[in-house]
Amino acid sequence: MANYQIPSWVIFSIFAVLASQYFSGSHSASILNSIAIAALLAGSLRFVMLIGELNFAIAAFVGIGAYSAGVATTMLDISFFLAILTSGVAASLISMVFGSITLRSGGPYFLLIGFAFTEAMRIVYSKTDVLGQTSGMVGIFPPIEFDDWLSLFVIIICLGLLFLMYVIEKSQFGTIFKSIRDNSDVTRTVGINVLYWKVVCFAIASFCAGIAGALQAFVNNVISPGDFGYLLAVFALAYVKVGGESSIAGSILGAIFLVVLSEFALALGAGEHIFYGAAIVIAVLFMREGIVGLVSSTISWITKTRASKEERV
Amino acid sequence: MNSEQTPLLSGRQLERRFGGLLAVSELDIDLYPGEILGLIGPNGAGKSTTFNLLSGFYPPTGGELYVMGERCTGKSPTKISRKGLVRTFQHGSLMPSMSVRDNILLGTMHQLSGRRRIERIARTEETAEMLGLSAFLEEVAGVLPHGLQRLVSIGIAFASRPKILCLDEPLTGLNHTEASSALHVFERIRGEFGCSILLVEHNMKAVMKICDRMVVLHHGKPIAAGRAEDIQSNEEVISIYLGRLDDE
Amino acid sequence: MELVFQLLITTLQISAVYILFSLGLTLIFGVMQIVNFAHGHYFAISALVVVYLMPWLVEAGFPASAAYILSGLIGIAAAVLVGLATYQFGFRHFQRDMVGSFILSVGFVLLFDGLFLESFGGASRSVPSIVEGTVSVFGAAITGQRLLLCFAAILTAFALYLVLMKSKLGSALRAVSIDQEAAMLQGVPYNKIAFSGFLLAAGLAGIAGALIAPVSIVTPAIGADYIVKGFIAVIIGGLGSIPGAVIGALFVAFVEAFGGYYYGASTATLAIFFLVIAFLLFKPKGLFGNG
Amino acid sequence: MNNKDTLEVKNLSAQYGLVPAIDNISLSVKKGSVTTLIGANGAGKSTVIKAICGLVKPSAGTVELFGETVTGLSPDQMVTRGLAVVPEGRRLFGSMTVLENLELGAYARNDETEIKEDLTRILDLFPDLKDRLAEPAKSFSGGQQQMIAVARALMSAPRILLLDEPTVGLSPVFVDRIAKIIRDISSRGVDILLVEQNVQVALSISDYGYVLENGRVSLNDTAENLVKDEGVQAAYLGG
Repeated sequence: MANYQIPSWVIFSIFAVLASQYFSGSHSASILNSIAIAALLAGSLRFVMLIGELNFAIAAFVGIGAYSAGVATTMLDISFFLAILTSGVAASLISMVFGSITLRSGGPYFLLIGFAFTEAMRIVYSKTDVLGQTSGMVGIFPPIEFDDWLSLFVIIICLGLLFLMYVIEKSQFGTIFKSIRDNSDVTRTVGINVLYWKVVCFAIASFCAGIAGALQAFVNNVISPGDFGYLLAVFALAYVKVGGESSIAGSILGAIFLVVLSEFALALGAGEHIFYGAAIVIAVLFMREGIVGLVSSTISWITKTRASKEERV
Repeated sequence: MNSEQTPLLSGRQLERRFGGLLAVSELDIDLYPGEILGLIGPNGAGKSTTFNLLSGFYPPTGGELYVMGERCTGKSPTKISRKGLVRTFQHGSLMPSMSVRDNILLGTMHQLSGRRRIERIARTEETAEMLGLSAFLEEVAGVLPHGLQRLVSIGIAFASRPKILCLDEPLTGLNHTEASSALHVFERIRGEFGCSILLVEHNMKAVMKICDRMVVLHHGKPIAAGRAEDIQSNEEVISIYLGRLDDE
Repeated sequence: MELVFQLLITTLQISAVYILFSLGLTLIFGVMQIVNFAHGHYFAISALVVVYLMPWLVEAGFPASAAYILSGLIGIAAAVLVGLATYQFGFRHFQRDMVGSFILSVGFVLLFDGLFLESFGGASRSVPSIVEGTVSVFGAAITGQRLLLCFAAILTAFALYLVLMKSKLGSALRAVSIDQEAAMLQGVPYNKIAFSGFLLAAGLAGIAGALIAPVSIVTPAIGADYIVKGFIAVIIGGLGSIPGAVIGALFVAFVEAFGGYYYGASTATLAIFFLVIAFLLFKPKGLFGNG
Repeated sequence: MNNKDTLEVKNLSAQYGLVPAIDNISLSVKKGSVTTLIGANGAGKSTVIKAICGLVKPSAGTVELFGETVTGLSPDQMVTRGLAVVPEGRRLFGSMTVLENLELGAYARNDETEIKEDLTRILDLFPDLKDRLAEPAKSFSGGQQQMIAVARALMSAPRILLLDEPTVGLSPVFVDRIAKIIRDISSRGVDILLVEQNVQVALSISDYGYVLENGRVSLNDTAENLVKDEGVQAAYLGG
């Protein structure tokens, strides 16, 4: 049976929760929130990589989620939890329509259209009156009772969704997704509807992206079209590549590493763009397996040298 | 033989054009229950195109296709596979980065959808056992030796327990022992599961040995059909295989 | 009628620039099988050099046209140089790897975004006019400057098309994008050709940037708009197809000029996007795409 | 070293993806001869060609061309050394015109006037193509496309020509024409290595033949002797 690595997840979650209680100052809490949301975005981007596609429309779905949360909270007075859920569902539904057209083409076509979709959605936000046009929406507050617990809540939701994606990846659905990436023709010949499952995978990832958007809206209280440009997708890609795309742990590690490092870098005065750009270029050119790959090759190197030492002795 | 039975798979006057090129035409083909049918012919005779027509990867530009008695002309590969026709490919007919277990498991997914995972796993292991792959279930398929990879691709296809199994050059690159054990597996698939097999193969020794009947393609058209001994003594077949020069 | 004519001139001008852009994109996609998002920055660096260098040269006493030509040439050289750097240190190792090359190019995009912002600042700039006065063509009043640049862009696009269709390098590039191995069997040295193709594409983006600089507002982010539209043009035509890129560029420019005039620029951009989605529904691989 | 063979392959082995490798192949093409390599589908014939011309890196063994070791050179370097290939499946540049295809064949050459003369001479060999030079290659029939592929290879003015299954899928009329053209090319001083599945045709126009079975040379003899050999038919029809 599948091994879900439950102990690792539990230990990591306890650390995360403790961290949220320890770093309760507003600045460090906001870093924790950024890390959690960044990890969720990376997980979502990576989830679509399971079917072999690079989803640059992710920024659009984060935006859709954030604006849904904004509309639900400031205009429709929908409750906090329901607003978050609505965001995920809205992003997911739109992604089904978008995906069932663009995933037919797949490959570079899907990638580039996703990029264009992100830009198009930005125009939609900035031209729609009720969405506040270019100045965006303000006053997206979580309920007052959540003031002290927001960080904890964000962390729990993000970890929960990451775990959900992990479980799906390990399940037989994950097998179907990966086989589509590996060899879609063979997958087709055993009676599996490839387009259907591609859309399912995409819709799940977009659900998570939508929720991430809603969380971001509640954390920042303000959203504007500029927050949901393609850079968001590029950052998510940086987390995935730097952390290592072979496992979901890589996405989480990449998010932690880059968000924390960029805090220091920005404090030293370097531009955010240069920092992330350099991180991606370095990761792609020099560490193809990311941090996770470095760690595991270091471990195997250590065990190997030990073994050879023992042999010599 | 079997002339009273209804065929599981039949093509009627199938035709496929690519631009100005007529790759397959006037193709009538029938596969009867429990039969192993060989599809042979020199390189470029249209065997691969025929396979793609029968499995739905190419919609025909003319003629009709029936699978399990139902009209399937122009249906997608997924739909045709769900009727019980499963094929393999000549090259790379597996998921290279996945374990052998997951490869074979994939084959059970649709056919056992809605059933419990335990059943799918049992089916996977039964299939692996039959193909002699039990010891390799946890290996990554793409790094196995070529011969084992061939067996894995047959395993994926057979795990869905098709009524019709279409194998595209399954013996290519196998050594003598591997080939003869693969032939044994084909016999078992037919004997124990009543599955009919359509075989494209250029290993003539094997084809002659295992096939009940064969159809010879040349320039996209069937030019002969019959039992091994008829085909082997057919002057036209010999001449297209060994070539002929117009009398000079 | 006058209006339609003016819009047609605009279409021609924009499309000539898009053609330079999308031909470059489709060329390196076809030859090297890479998706290069940093292509917009070859364009941007050239436009930026022009808008910063030209006013300075004019102040130093150069006549406007000489200042423009000189700064344009330096801009194009800068684009080729940046292209060379990204090829040598990056894309050379990512041929035939679409996802890898794309990710790398996105890294370059961020890096250049940041560097341009640091070195040029965020402000938008424009250049002193090169040619004074307006010309009346079929009753439509057009500034001489625009007309001249429009001609130059069309001429360059046409020249490029000729190079691709008639020259030895052009047919080698096309042959490699159809079938790399078969091209090598004819004696075409693939690595050399890929390198020249890449530099050619970067140079074209540089020319486009130099031509667009005097008639638009230039910011360090100018590359992003053009790269999206350029890729949309390429998608419509089919990745790797040369006539496809030309037709796609004409289409995008047409919608942008006419739609932009009647419904506003952002609506036109939206329309382009939704038309492409609808188009993909019927032609998943574009007009001339093949698998 | 005038008495050196045109092409000398020694102990060549190659891995080619999943497709069966070739194992320890040795063969030679003598000056002024047509040599053929025959064998059933999948015996490894195409891999031999690819390993010689540099499309596949050999894992062992050497290739010598006109006495010079050329093992592992890239295909374009082989062309400049006088070797041209008509690849399996023709591999024409379908959307380009016939003339463009032929001109690409001469890519490595710079002698413009001689290229023009060669073009005229080659078109005399293939009269079908003469009036249709401006049409895209893909609009031609299979047999005509094979003619274009041979003509394209000749445009590099090779001293040795490798043909990989030039008669595949062709009607008898075209098979016959291809056979005549190969003899014609040979008579103009170009040495030939012909890979064929069509044994009768191959042996009828060759001086010497090698039979390939499962990636190894199982027989080699003069063409005359191979025609009579029982083993050849067995290698094909599994007798």
